[in-house]
Amino acid sequence: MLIDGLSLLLLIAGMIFFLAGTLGVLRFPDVYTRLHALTKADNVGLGLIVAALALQAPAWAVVGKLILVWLLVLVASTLSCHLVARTAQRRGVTPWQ
Amino acid sequence: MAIATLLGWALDGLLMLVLLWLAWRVLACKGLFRAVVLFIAFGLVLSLVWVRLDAPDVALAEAAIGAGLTGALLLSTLARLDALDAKQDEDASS
Amino acid sequence: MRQSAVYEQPRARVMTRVKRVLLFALLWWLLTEGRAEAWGMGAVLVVAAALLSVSLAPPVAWSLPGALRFVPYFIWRSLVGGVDVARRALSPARPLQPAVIEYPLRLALPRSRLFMAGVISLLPGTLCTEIVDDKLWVHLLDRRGDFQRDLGILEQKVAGLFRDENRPEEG
Amino acid sequence: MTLVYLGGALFLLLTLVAGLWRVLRGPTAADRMLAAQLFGTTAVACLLLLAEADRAPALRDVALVFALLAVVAVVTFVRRNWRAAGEDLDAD
Repeated sequence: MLIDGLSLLLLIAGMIFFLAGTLGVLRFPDVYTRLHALTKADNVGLGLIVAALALQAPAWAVVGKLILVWLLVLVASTLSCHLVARTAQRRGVTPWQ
Repeated sequence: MAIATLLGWALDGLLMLVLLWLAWRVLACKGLFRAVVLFIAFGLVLSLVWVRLDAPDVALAEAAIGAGLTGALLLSTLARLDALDAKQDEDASS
Repeated sequence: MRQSAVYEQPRARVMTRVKRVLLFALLWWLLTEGRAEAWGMGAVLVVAAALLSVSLAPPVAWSLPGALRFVPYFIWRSLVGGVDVARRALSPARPLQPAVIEYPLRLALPRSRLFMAGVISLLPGTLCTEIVDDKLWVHLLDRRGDFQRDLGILEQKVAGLFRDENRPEEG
Repeated sequence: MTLVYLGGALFLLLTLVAGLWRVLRGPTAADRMLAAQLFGTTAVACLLLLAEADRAPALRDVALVFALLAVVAVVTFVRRNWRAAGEDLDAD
């Protein structure tokens, strides 16, 4: 019961971060600030969802697999973030002031 | 249990609408690059549709081929096409 | 994996392979979610992948105490970063004061530099856009704040993690 | 808990749909590529939730493949398209 409550809390927190990430991507003024919102908020959101699911996981291997998925997304999105930012800079997209 | 069914229907209905809308946009939108990105999104949503149809194996194939590799191949093709266009323009002007 | 300098010695070579096999066995265990019947196939694949990986990705020097110091710092700071950016995205006023700064790198190894460039994007208010020679170009979400100091702390932790030769001075 | 997972998946799908607006609006090619990255992360979270809701562990494998391939398109974009892609799209 306690664990269910904690999972629920973590899930809701994760959803809020995903919402914030998407809102940031829609509202922020240029590609760099959007990357900030996307990378940071979504990774924290996914981390919280992974934590919530790990609490409910039937076996330790499943916990490990969830963490593995999170780590892969972490690596993939930091890499994408850096590459997209670099591309934008080299293409001469000036940062919004 | 009734709420779960309802939520399932909402999810499936939304997936279906988004899939159809994306398919239409991919075919109808102007810029080719935009179409490619929409196509990647289309592959992602289609993969989720396969998941909802209880076909995780097909979803896996769709994720790998549709969203991953085909997107990358289309981006490469687009780059080649643009380079070719630029070269032809040069040839024509000289 | 620590003794990359003495990698040629036969004992170190055996140890490298044993460690890789254990690592890939762990990965297989996670991928199959602990199913026992998968180990027949798994044993062959794990050994093959481990041996192949040694030539594809030679062992990298890292330090366990460095990792133990880095991981909690990283988790805490990325959480702070998420909360910070979420607050800005959700607030109606959308408070942003972006700026671009240059940060002179003291790290020597290419892998620790690249690692740092990636990690920067997950920490509060910073985003690495380009590595030019010995400088990082960092895009800031909000120019208020002592980012040179924050990045210095991060650099120190990264140096500790990868046992980078060119360690910055303490303090 | 199944209800929560399904509700969460629905919510994530809605944020994904909202993100499509960024693909359509651009304005630069980098903005569109960034939206593709957003879809990848959201889809992974969605799949993990559905894996619990449907009691289908195979979906975690799909999520893993998504996580692995999310970066392929972006790397292709950077290596091949960064000059060409913007020409037709930064304009409109």
